[in-house]
Amino acid sequence: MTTMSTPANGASELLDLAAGVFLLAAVAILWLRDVAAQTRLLAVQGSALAAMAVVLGAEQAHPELYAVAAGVGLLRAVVLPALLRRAVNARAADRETRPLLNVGASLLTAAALVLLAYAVAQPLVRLEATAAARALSVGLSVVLIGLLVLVTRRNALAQVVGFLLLDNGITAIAFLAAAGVPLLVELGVSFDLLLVVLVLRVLTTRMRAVFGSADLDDLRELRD
Amino acid sequence: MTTSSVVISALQVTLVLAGAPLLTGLMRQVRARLEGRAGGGVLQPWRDVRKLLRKARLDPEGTGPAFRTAPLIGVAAAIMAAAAIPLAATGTALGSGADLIAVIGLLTLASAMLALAGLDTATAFGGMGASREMTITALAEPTILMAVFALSTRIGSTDLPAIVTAGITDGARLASPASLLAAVALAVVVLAETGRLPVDNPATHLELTMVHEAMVLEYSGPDLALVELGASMRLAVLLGLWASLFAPWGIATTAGAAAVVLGAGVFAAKLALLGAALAAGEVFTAKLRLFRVPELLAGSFLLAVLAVTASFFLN
Amino acid sequence: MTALMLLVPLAAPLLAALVYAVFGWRRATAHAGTAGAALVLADAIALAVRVMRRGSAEILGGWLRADPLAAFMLLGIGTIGLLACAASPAYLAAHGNAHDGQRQGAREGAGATRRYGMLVSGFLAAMATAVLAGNLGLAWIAIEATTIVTAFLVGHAGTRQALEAAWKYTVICSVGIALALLGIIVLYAAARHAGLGESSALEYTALINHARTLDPAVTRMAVALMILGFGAKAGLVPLHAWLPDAHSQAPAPVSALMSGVLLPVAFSQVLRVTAIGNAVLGTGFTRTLLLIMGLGSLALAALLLIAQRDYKRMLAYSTMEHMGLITVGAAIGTRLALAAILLHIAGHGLAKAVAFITSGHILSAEGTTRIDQVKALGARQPVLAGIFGCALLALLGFPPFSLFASELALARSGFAAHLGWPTAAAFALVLLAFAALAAHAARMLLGDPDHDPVVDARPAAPGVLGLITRTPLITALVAVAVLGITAWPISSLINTAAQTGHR
Amino acid sequence: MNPVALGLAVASAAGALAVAAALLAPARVRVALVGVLTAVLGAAGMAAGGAALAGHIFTAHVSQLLPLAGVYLAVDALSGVFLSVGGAVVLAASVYGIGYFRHSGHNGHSGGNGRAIQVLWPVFAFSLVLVPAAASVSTLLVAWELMAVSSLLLVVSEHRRSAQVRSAGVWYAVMTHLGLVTILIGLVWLASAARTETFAGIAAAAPGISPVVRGGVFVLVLAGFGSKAGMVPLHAWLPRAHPEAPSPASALMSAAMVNLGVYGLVRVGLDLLGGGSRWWWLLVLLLGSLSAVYGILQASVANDLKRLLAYSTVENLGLILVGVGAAGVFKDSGFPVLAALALAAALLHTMTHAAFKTLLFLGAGSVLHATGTRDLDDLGGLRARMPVTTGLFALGALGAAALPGGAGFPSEWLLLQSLIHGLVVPGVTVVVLLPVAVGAIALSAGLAVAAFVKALGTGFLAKSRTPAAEHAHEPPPAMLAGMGLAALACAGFALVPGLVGPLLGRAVAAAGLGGAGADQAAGRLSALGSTLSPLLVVGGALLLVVLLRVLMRLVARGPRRAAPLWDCGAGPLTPRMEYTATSFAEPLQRVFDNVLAPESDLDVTAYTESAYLVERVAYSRAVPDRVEHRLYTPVIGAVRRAGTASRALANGSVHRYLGYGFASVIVLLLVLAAAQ
Repeated sequence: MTTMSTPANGASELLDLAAGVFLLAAVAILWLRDVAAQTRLLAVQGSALAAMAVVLGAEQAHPELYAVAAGVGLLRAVVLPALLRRAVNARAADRETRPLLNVGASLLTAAALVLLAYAVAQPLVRLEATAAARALSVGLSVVLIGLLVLVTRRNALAQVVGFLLLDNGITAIAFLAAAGVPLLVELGVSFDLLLVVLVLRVLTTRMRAVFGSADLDDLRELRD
Repeated sequence: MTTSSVVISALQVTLVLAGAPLLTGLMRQVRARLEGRAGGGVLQPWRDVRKLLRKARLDPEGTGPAFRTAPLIGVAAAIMAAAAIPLAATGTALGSGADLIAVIGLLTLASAMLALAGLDTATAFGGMGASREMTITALAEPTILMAVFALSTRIGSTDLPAIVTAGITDGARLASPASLLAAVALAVVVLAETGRLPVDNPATHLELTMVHEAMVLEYSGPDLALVELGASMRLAVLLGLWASLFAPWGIATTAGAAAVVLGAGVFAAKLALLGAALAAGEVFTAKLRLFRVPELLAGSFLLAVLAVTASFFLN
Repeated sequence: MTALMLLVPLAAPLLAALVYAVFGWRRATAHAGTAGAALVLADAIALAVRVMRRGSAEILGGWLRADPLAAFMLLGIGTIGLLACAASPAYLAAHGNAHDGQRQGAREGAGATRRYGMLVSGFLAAMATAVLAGNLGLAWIAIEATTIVTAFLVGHAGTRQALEAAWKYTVICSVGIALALLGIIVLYAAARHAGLGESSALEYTALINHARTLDPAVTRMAVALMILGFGAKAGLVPLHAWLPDAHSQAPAPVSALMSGVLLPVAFSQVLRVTAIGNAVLGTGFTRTLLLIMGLGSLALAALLLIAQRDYKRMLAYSTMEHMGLITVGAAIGTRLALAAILLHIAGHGLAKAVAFITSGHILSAEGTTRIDQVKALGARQPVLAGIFGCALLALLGFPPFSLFASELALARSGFAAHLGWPTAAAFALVLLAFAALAAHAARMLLGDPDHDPVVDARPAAPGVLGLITRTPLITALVAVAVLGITAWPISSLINTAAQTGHR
Repeated sequence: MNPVALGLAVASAAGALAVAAALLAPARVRVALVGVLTAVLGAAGMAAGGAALAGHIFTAHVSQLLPLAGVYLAVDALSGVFLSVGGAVVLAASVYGIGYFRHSGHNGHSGGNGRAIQVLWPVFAFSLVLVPAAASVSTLLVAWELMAVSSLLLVVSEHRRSAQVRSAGVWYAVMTHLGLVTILIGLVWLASAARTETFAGIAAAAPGISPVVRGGVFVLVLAGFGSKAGMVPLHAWLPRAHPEAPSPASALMSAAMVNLGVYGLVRVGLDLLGGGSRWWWLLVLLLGSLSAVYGILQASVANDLKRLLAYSTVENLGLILVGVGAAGVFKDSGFPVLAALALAAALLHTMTHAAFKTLLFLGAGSVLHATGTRDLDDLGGLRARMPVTTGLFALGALGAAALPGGAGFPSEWLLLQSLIHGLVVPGVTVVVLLPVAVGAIALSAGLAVAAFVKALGTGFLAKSRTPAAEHAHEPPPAMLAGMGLAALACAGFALVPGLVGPLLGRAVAAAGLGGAGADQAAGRLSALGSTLSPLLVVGGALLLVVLLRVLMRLVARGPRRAAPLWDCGAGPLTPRMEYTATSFAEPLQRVFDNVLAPESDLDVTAYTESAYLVERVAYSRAVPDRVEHRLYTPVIGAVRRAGTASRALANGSVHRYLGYGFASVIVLLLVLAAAQ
């Protein structure tokens, strides 16, 4: 991402930094197999997202963006990771069995996905010639990485982490492309996200009670 | 249905009714002579009929109306055919009402009724005869209709008087390959329909070989007389049909009394000649195995198809 | 007055949910949900009449909007909601005790039925909001709410398989819906770039009016993602796999609601998005995408119906087949095609709801969902088999029922729009599914019970369908037959609804 | 109000009343009430058909019915033929049904007087009247499917009797739906090419449509309507469904429903598409001949009575298709007189076949009702205990064998005339195909005689082979009345077919073969040089039989005395020694064994102690439907294999399901990226 030399580029540099941290957190989650570590990285990514919102608010002089950034930061950096960490109990069984795709292959796929995201985001980037627009491909690649995690991880909680990655990516695109969706919609979306995570957590605990472990390979009885 | 046509038909019917047993007697006599035997004389069939008519009428137990009416329908069909086919003269009464297909249909109805009578007797012979007769009739049907197809295409109709008059007027047509092929095909069918050698041996009562005889095994007395009479009339009518289709000389085309009488005489002579030739032929042929008969009939069907294509391509 | 009409469909079920929350599920409150659904139906009829006479109604600054399509869908929610809630008490009575044993004691059982009542009414409210939503954002939130609400309904039985179905349902639907959200945000960006105001950037009417100014490449991406996302909730191919699992494990009234109403409601969003896509990009893009998804769903459903062993999954795949056919109709897109698919949605919703509710009764009578273990039902349970048979006849597309008329109109519109080959392929696949469904239904319903070892072993269950449980089912079937003969009551509504969405 | 409209109005009113009676009337009187009302429906339909044949034309449009399409009705002389035939068959079968359904509770199951069957009966009858009256693609398809569903439910109504009923029902449902889908696609394609849905509009726009479209539409329509008319490759459902249905229903299906396949083909092929190109009709001619021979071959070796009659339907419909095909060929090569003659022959054969097939199926129903079995090998000797049924069945068999005196003879004779005079038409293919068709008709006529002699002989004559046949009894009067009506029609067609001539002339004109040839299609056919007056032939023969009987009574001495049968001196003859249907057909089966490919297997079970001591020998022989083995079984096997293989698509793993979504998103994004 080339940086322009005008005084305002200070803000765009900050934005690029936040986007970089945002993407790296996603790649790190892909790299690690331990769910507890992954929840911490989610918190980092949530705060990077909030930072991005603040920088955008400052650059485009949208006062209410600060409130939204605070809300998003609170939800995605603090509440959701906390929910997940409490769900991960101490037993080793929930660490992470061998994922469907080994780490090396998944990292290579992640690279390919980032390139694809870059190619696909071109029309969006051409829409607004701002730094935020250029960072859009980061949001899209985090969405694709989230999908990859969802598809390849055997542990139920790892799938929830993948889902949260997917959602963080989508909210990032919302901020970068159009400085956030209307407040009411953003509120509704976040509330729904919270409820989904709560539902998945309840299901995971009940799954542990019934199946003995949160391994998704036990869920094979419903077949044709 | 003019009076002259009724007279012609009546003449033909009486001729066939009286002449048929004589024809059978003549054929048996020729065959006896050729085999060095004295033979029972030409009038022997009439003597048999008289003897049988004097016997008491018996109903085999368990048989129903089908058994009793079959002989009657056999004779009735033969009489109707005799009244329709232009044997002595072309102006027959039924000529307009019944064409070639109807006549053959009547004769098939007669053989079907006989098969039903055979089945009605509830004996193994009756069933066996009926089953074989029906198989042969079913396989002979295509040949007859293809022959009819060959004869009637150029004239444009299947009416018997029309076909015969066409035969009489231009004699050359009779020698055409189409006509010859049709003649041979129909000859085979006549043998099959009337149960003569090589399809079926009329003289035998050997269980495994008989077809027509097996169906009529249970008949006795007057019924047997009727059956024999029907069979011989059927033979006479079919030979007459063959003769008038392929050797129509001498058949009266006008309604004049002299021409009709002459026609009748010529018809009787032709019938006697054909009968004798058939009998002579039978002395030298043996009966075909039952499941080789379909090949014979398939061969005749092929000849009939060749007749059709010949009649279409060559003229 | 219109404000009231638009709010009642949301408020009535929520009120019923509140009643369950406070008083729990007792004999007195058992039919609160039915009352809520009846209110929704009454309001829907009034709303439909008003919309027909005075056009679309809008309140709360465009957040809630009732156009003919919305009124039609609300009618569906009302009728099938009424049908499902009326059947719930009988279902819970028959199944409540059967499954309590596996979970901890009666207290938990009472809690479960109370939660069942609340969630079903909440489900109706969420679907009503989704239909009446004026803008894409609110529609998305409402549809995500339906997923959350039904997650526990699918897991209501508490068995291992119900839990597995709930997990798969929640994960797959949420992923699908997240893709739709991505599409909405991209469209929002394009709209904002085109100069629409923050509040009106997600409203259907505003988007269609300003269609010319939206950037085509961005809108193509947004529309594709939204069709894929909402298609997942409508049971269409790429993310369809939750459908058979959820329907086979959920309680019968809930699967009736899901098949009869939830899928068409999600599909109504696909219709709205296609309308926007056509306004901006022309018909080519959406037609190919919908054709691929429609024919894909049809093919998959037909293939998986052939060797099917579970009759609830069989009904679920039959739903997928009909949704595939409806998607092909949407791909054709002419006015006749849209009218046909709306009639098809009405007919299929009612018939499938009756089929699922009777399958619930069959499960409680026979104790198994396997097709080969249900033998000679026609001889042993004549009434139950009769209703189930009639519902299947309707689903197979036989005349007196409306599905035949709509499939016929679909075929005519397909060929008229020069889409001969895809329509022919679609009907060939419908034939394959017909053959499979007919064979399975015959194996279940026909035959003689006297000399079947499997059947004799099972205790002779009493006549399951009492008078009160079977009258709503029979009236629903008669309604589908009346729709098939005259379609008088809703034909004008269908035609105007089709008017708005067509090319 | 023109008579056709009046007829149809009365028919629909009677139908509605019958359905109401079936639902509301008490069980005791329900069967009689529904039977009478449906008979009124049939009579009204017949009257409407007759009026249409007499020249009245009727059209109507009801837009409120059938959503998104509207109902168009139109009755001209061509639909008049099928309306009157359908109505007559409904009349006879309903009268018969009153007796059949009241007593039809075989061994304890609730028989035909159940409310469901009584509702379906008038609905099926009404759909038979509705199909010929339809005048738009949608109305025809709705009436077609209404006929399909009501007949399907009637076929499976006796599902408690045996497992075959269920498999027959599934076969019937799937084959009928296959037919519907082909007709639907064909006609809707035609309607979209003609940009209108009504038949009148399509007929007007047909010349403008490109030959490729017309060819494609014709092939689809031929497949759809051909499958309903039992054309050979698509006939497999007919010998399975007809025997399993209750007898009045199989009479309706065999004598009225299959004709509507021919009606569809004539209406779309000759009337709407205006004849089209010659290869269409040569194809119909060829498939018709194939059906005729194959159908009657299977009938001659079948030993289930109703299966024999079902295959005979395949044969007769094959003959009708030969007539229609010949008409198309002659019309295309510019011989209107011959075309009119061929189509008149086909329509006459439709009428005569309806008459004798109704009589035969009702007769078979009485046998089933009396003995509880349809297998000819277990029957025999019914003549003694069921004389009236045997006599009526004999009349029907005579008609089916197409011998003089039978109803089938005049129409088959007319068909042969039209083919024989067809050699005048130039063109090599015609010259080759016409003799093949004549050969096929001739062989099928011969085999028909053998098949029906077998049916009548082994089934009704001789002695009873099983106790069931022993205790047979005459059916109730209502059933005899139904069969009497059908017998009346058979006798009428056998003696005076000429009366129907002018009516057929008008029907042929309505089918687009107008002009000079139309009025000569009368029975007397003087213009073409071949005349047939069945009255003369049959009357003469009967007269002679009576004369001979009187003569014999005069000549004979003493009364007829019973005498024992000739048993070669071996001991009393038992019924087990009789020829059964299987043994009767054995020579035919041996002659045609490479066509029929009978399957026979012999398994010998030896004692466990020693392989040389045989404990039990089991021999079984069956004549399967060859077309079914070669064409249908592989297809069904492939579909079943595909079904089991596709199960892997839903193997229960969440990752696989999410993988579908992930892969489709990737593909979508790639497509979008490439699209810029």
